Amino acid sequence: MTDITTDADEAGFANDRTQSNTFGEAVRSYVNRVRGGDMGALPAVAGLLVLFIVFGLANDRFLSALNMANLITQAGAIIVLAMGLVLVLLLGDIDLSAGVTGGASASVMGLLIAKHDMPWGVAVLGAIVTGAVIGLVIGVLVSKLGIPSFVVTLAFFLGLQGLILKLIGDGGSVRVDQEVIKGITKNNVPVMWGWIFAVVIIAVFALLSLRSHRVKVSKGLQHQPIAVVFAQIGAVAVILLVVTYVLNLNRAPNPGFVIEGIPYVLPLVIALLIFWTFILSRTSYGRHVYAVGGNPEAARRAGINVDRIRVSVFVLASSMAALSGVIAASNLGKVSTSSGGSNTLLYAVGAAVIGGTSLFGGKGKARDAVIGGLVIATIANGLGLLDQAAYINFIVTGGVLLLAASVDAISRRRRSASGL
Amino acid sequence: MTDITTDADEAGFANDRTQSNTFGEAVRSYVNRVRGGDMGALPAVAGLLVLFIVFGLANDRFLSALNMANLITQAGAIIVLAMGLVLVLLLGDIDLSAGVTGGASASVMGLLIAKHDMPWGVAVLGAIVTGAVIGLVIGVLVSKLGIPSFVVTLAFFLGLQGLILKLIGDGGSVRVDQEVIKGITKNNVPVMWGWIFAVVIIAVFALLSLRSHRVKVSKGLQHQPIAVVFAQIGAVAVILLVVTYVLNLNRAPNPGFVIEGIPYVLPLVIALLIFWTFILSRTSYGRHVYAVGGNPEAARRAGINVDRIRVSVFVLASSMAALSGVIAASNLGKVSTSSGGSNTLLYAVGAAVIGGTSLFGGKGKARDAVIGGLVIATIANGLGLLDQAAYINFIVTGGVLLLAASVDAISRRRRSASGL
Amino acid sequence: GGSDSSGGSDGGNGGGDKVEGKIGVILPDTKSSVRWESADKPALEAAFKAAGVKYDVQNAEGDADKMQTIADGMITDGVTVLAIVNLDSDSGAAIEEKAKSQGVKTIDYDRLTLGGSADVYISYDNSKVGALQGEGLEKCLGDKDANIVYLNGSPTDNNATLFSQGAHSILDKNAKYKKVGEQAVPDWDNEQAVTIFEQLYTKADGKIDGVYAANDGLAGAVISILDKNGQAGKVPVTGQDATVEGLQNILKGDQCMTIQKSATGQAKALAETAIAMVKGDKPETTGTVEDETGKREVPAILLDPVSITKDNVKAVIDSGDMKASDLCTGDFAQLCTDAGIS
Amino acid sequence: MSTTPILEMRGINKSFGVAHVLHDVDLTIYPGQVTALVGDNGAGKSTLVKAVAGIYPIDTGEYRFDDKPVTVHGPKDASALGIEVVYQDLALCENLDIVENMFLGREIKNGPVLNETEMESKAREVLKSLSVRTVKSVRQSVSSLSGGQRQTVAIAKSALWNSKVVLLDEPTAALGVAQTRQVLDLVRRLADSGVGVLLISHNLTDVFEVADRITALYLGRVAADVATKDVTSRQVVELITTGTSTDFDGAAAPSATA
Amino acid sequence: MSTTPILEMRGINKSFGVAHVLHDVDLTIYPGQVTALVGDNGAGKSTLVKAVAGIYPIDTGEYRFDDKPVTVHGPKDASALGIEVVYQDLALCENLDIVENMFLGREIKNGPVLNETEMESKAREVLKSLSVRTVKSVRQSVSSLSGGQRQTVAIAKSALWNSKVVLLDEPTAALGVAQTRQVLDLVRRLADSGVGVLLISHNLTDVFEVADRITALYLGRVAADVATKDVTSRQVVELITTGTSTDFDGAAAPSATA
Ligand SMILES: Nc1ncnc2c1ncn2[C@@H]1O[C@H](COP(=O)(O)OP(=O)(O)OP(=O)(O)O)[C@@H](O)[C@H]1O
Ligand SMILES: Nc1ncnc2c1ncn2[C@@H]1O[C@H](COP(=O)(O)OP(=O)(O)OP(=O)(O)O)[C@@H](O)[C@H]1O
Ligand SMILES: [Mg+2]
Ligand SMILES: [Mg+2]
Repeated sequence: MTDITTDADEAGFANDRTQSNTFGEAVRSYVNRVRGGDMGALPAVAGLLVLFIVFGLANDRFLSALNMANLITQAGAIIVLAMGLVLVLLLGDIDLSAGVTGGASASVMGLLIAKHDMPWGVAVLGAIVTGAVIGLVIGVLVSKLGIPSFVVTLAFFLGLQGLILKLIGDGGSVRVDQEVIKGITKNNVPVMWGWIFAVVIIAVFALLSLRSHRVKVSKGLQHQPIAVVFAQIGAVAVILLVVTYVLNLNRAPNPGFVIEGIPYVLPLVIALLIFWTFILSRTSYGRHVYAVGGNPEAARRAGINVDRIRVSVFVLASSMAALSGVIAASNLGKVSTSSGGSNTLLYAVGAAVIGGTSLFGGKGKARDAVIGGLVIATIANGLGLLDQAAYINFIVTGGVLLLAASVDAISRRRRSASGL
Repeated sequence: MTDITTDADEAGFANDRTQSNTFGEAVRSYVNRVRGGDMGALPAVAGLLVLFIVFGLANDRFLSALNMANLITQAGAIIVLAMGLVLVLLLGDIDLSAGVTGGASASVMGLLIAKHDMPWGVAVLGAIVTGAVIGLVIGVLVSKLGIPSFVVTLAFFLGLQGLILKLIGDGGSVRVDQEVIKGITKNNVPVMWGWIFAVVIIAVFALLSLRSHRVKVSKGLQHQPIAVVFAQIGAVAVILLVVTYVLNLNRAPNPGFVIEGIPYVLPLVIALLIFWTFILSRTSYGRHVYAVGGNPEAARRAGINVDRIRVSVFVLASSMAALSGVIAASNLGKVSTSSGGSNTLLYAVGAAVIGGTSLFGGKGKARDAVIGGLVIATIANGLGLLDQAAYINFIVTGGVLLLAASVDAISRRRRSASGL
Repeated sequence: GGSDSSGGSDGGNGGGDKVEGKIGVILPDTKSSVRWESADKPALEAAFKAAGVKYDVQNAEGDADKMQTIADGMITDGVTVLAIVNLDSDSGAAIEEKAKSQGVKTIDYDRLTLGGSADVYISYDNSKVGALQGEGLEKCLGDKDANIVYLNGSPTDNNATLFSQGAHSILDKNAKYKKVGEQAVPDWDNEQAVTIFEQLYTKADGKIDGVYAANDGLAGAVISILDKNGQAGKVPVTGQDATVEGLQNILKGDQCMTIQKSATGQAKALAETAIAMVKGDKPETTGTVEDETGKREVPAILLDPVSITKDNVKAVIDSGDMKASDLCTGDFAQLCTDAGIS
Repeated sequence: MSTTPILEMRGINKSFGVAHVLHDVDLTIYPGQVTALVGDNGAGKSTLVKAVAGIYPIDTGEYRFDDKPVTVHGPKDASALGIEVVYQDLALCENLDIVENMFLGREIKNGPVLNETEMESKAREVLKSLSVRTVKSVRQSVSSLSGGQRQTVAIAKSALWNSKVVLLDEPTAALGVAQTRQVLDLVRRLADSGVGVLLISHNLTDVFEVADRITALYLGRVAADVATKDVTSRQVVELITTGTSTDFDGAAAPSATA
Repeated sequence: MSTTPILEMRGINKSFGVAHVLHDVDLTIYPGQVTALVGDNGAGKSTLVKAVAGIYPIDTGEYRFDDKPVTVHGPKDASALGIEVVYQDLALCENLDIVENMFLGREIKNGPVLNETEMESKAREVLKSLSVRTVKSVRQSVSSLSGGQRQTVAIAKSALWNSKVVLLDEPTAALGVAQTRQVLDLVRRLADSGVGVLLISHNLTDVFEVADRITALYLGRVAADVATKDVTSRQVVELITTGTSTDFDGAAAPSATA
């Protein structure tokens, strides 16, 4: 019976291990974690890879530089919309009106430019303020009156369609001809600057990672072995450089015409991803959002103003929806009475959920929106290259969505079987 | 300090009171309960009443017998759809595909009649089987693979639209000319039979209530005073008789043509309401549905086969969706490629939620679908009489939805303030 | 599907012995009308196949974003002539601009893209459609006082607005007619149309003498309610698209007229034009149409819509747009025979 | 003391992802006896109980019931064997009332219809025997109950059925003095009627009062499995906190080395 | 004994719908003293604590803090007054880890950024002092903790801050022997440093060990409020179970009739 005590780390508190183990150990423990089902973004990324392989085999244009650039501009709007929705879903709420909020905000922007000759900055600001105000009203109705967010946002989904119709007239549309706004999806970062940005981002990432690692070591806190940190930096560097390289190729299909460089929408999405990841994981605001989503009563007892968090989340989500509306308008070159309607919202929520965000609150990350948004955009993009009848497209879209989600679900099931 | 013991009912178990108190006491305790916020269906009904008053004032045709009959046939499909969704929502799941499941099932029915000359019974059965099979597949994917129901049913929402296009693509719609099926919404119960049914239902209700009361009294269980039982019977009788009377008037606006009697869809809805109320509150199956929705882990530990419950609920909900599709087809006289699409589903879920069903599972009743469905149908019905521009309709629909929901929410808030 | 003859996407410019290049067509949706999938697509594919040209015909399913995505994909895929049925002018213009910037020629099919840069516009005259509907209703009503209800298409669809304006331009002139209700049906949704019309009917206390319904689907919804109130056949209803449903209702006497915009005819025109353009020839046009937004005259091929009533249902079958066997099912066999269709 | 155990777990291992919680654990429950399972917080007691109840699948190990090897795939299997469990985290449905919770999964029916009257009277009876005096009504929703009232409902639920083995995971943690008394009496009564009882408790006074045998877990391993009469309270505390007892007579724990 | 109470509740009434749970309850907490709140299951102890903590609004009654009347609208107000609470139902966020839970609502920041390193080391320190030996990592999610481990986290959370009043609702219910010892020591240490402590427990041995005063609730009414030294354990049991004590010296409970 004497061997039992060896297990106890009597010296320190608990069995809490903080020491850095070797790279090999870290890899083994990661493999163990994955075996145990704790896979993070792995399954969703795997789902995306499967899609890339399938579509890549089905049509060899799919993996061309031109199509990759298309994919990025096509995914932009849904990713940004889904990022806002992740916030709402983190609280366990839903925002059915996010799509049309984007449409309404974009209409405001379009009208400010077309009818009132405002500069693009003012117009975009106008759109975002419109979104924020809509979010404010929704948030107040949900948190102060306690009406379920499903009903409030369903009402706004309808009401805002009316507003859009009123703003731009039955069957009408507003042209978005402003160069900067159209440029978000149409223009590209000059090749040189693309490389510079990529290198700078890699350098900053490396610096921050190494610094944080050093602090943890010196304070004796939990940390990964240094080799893992280097591996992470390496992975980020490779991905960024490859993407930059591909997008910096000339991708114009017709000779005599040059299209090269990273579409502006990509740095925009990356900036938003970094911003929201920072907010959610490194600020107390983000922490409070998770807490309210996980257990609102516990959050309240911890002194968190639950109502204020909820209102703010709706404001932020609707502002993101407005931004998404601007990107969509940029891509379409106009805002129409049907902007943001149809299935936009369902797709965006689906993107967040496929990425790994829970509909029941408390679980989700900004990157879920990016991965899930790419999945959704890839389905439309890939199918578009295949040239099938409409009914086949519907059916295949449904089937592929299911496929992408089931990769994720099956892996998570293993985790729950192992009790995590 | 001696007065303290008087509170304790030392004789029996606990303070549990089973004795019948007087009618006055019962009324007072009801008022107390309502004050405390435990209102049951009261707020949703109040919301409905508000709508009736507003629309009644806005247009004097609104309260006419003709329009009441319109309202009933218009509400039929959404009520039946929402009833199925209540089951799904009770589990904390969602079925985005329910609307198009109805459309797909109705297409099958239409084609069985139009192309294969099947009798109406077989065709309707075919529709319901189609719904059940769809529900089975959804249920299995959700419970066995563990994919979130939002994603599975989003995929089906898309896939089934493809199926409908495929089924009825050539021609764009399938004519539903069968007299019995069209009769569900077009024909009326003969006046005499209407009265007979009403009286029989009242008698049965009275009998059952009194018998259950007697059993409770004799076993010494919790029960209401007899006067309350009589009051309930009276209320049911008055409502049924008034409705029967109004609908038995001749409501045809054009002279020389007689429309009178209860539209067949009403007894159908009432039968479904009774059926589901019975299943949910009086059978162990219903109890298990609530348990799984309230705390799936506790249900599992109690030996309930959670997966089987979940699959069965999706099967039942989709079968109800199929029935709803049949009713919609009856009302429309055809099945079109857009049947069950658009916002059908959002409206039906909204109906259930407005009626009082929770999106988080464990809370809801069949009657919620009826009350909420009436609210939704009343909005469209009342607005239709006002004949306004499209944008106004959108805005007013959203606003009125919000209004109806806030009556409910505010009253529930009071309950939560009092800690219930 | 029609992908079988598209020759694979790897063909590049090497193999084709007849025509180099490829034609892309993007249809708008599956909801506003079934013609896109059931008539245009087969007709186009047949014409392209016959000409031995590579092609790619897709449907944007009512989603402007999706149309942009498809267009991107087609251009990626080496399409040299792109024909679109825009979902609205501005998104169409964006697509055309992008295409032009990559050296792809564009055609506006069925709907003119205001402010666009299409090389040719091929369509039925849409404002004429509404006018024909108005005239048809006028004919069915005859010379008497009449209460008219307007059931327009989707408020977000510009064509619906044009149709309605066309009808009003005729009916508003007649002093005997009185408008007793007018509603737009969101998304052309037939199910909502039932409720909307039932309420207009109730509001007018059943005193309705004629119904302008923007297309056959909406007309069907209207007839369902008229039938319930014993008024079917007594109140004339207009339609559009000459669908099976509409023609059957006409044969039955429940609907007074519909508009045929022969998809096969239009598709044939598109195929000829596109093939010419792929070959580098200048397409033959019948005139020009003014694009007010773009301030230019767009070369156009304008086809004439045909008004169909009980008397000339047969013309639709004769045009090849519809098979008699599709129309004359069940109870309608007899009615077909009566109308001289076999 | 009966010689054949009613339930026996041998060499049980259980991990959650990388956390190895149970190491080669042996557990034996005899009919007619109260076996106490003691151990520090996080020792693995509840995990072991849940493994027995079929909530967690075990990684390796043998599950024997009534001297025959069995496989238990879920709570349903366990309850079919006649095993009743009171979980530490109670597992009640807050949206249901007391009666509904007590009969969940085993409702009494009249044909297809629930027999509410019968369930209500049975529930009232059992609750009465457990000294519940503050519950207003058996039709009260569980969400409005106090901590101790909930625990009582969970215990009452398990006492409703004739079972062969009853596992109680800290059943008296939230109970008042009188209620604790009743539960301890119930435990003794159950054992005396031939049921095999497993009682988890941190209260050694209670353990020494009712238990026939004590199994001590230490960091997921069995530190001792002895008859109550062979050990003192101080020794048990040592076993719990250090996994070993200096002046502990090894011979008294034959199964601990098995 | 200090003469001015740090916290005083007078004539508190609280109903849930029709259920009248607290009747004219008086509660006094003195700085530097441990006041034990005892009572049967469902007596209203937790309700009273939640009323003090601002979780439940009180229907009528006076709330005095530091000899001044105050109004407490929510937990935020209570914690601003310097009141820390360990709830019976713990109220932890299962999706967050131990450190995140302990600092929830009062995160340590470096400018706008969370100072994770500081929080982690502080949390580790406090947990160490509470004899937690089985927790694998302070970065473990709370959902994977055992019952006792969770309770320890909740207690540790309240021990992090310098507060004037600490309310502990059955803090040791799920704890092992050693951990219970640590918590009782903590309670005493807190009181000795001048904090006013309210301890709810069903374990009278613990109560008599650490409490200076005992307030007994019976069916939502105060049955007695006495100094520990003036009563015996048997008397307290009587007060809890019957609301009165036959041979109880009335003079020893001046406030019970107030
Ligand atoms: N789902 C899980 N994932 C990871 N670790 C877990 C999980 N459940 C339990 N553990 C760990 O397993 C160990 C044993 O937990 P268990 O609940 O069995 O303890 P216990 O002996 O019942 O303790 P207590 O007396 O506190 O109830 C603990 O260290 C706990 O952190
Ligand atoms: N939300 C509520 N709605 C209705 N009744 C409630 C509610 N919360 C508590 N009660 C009732 O109030 C009474 C007191 O509950 P409370 O939780 O304060 O008891 P307690 O003294 O803490 O008991 P325990 O020792 O079991 O924790 C109980 O009878 C309980 O049923
Ligand atoms: Mg435990
Ligand atoms: Mg309590």
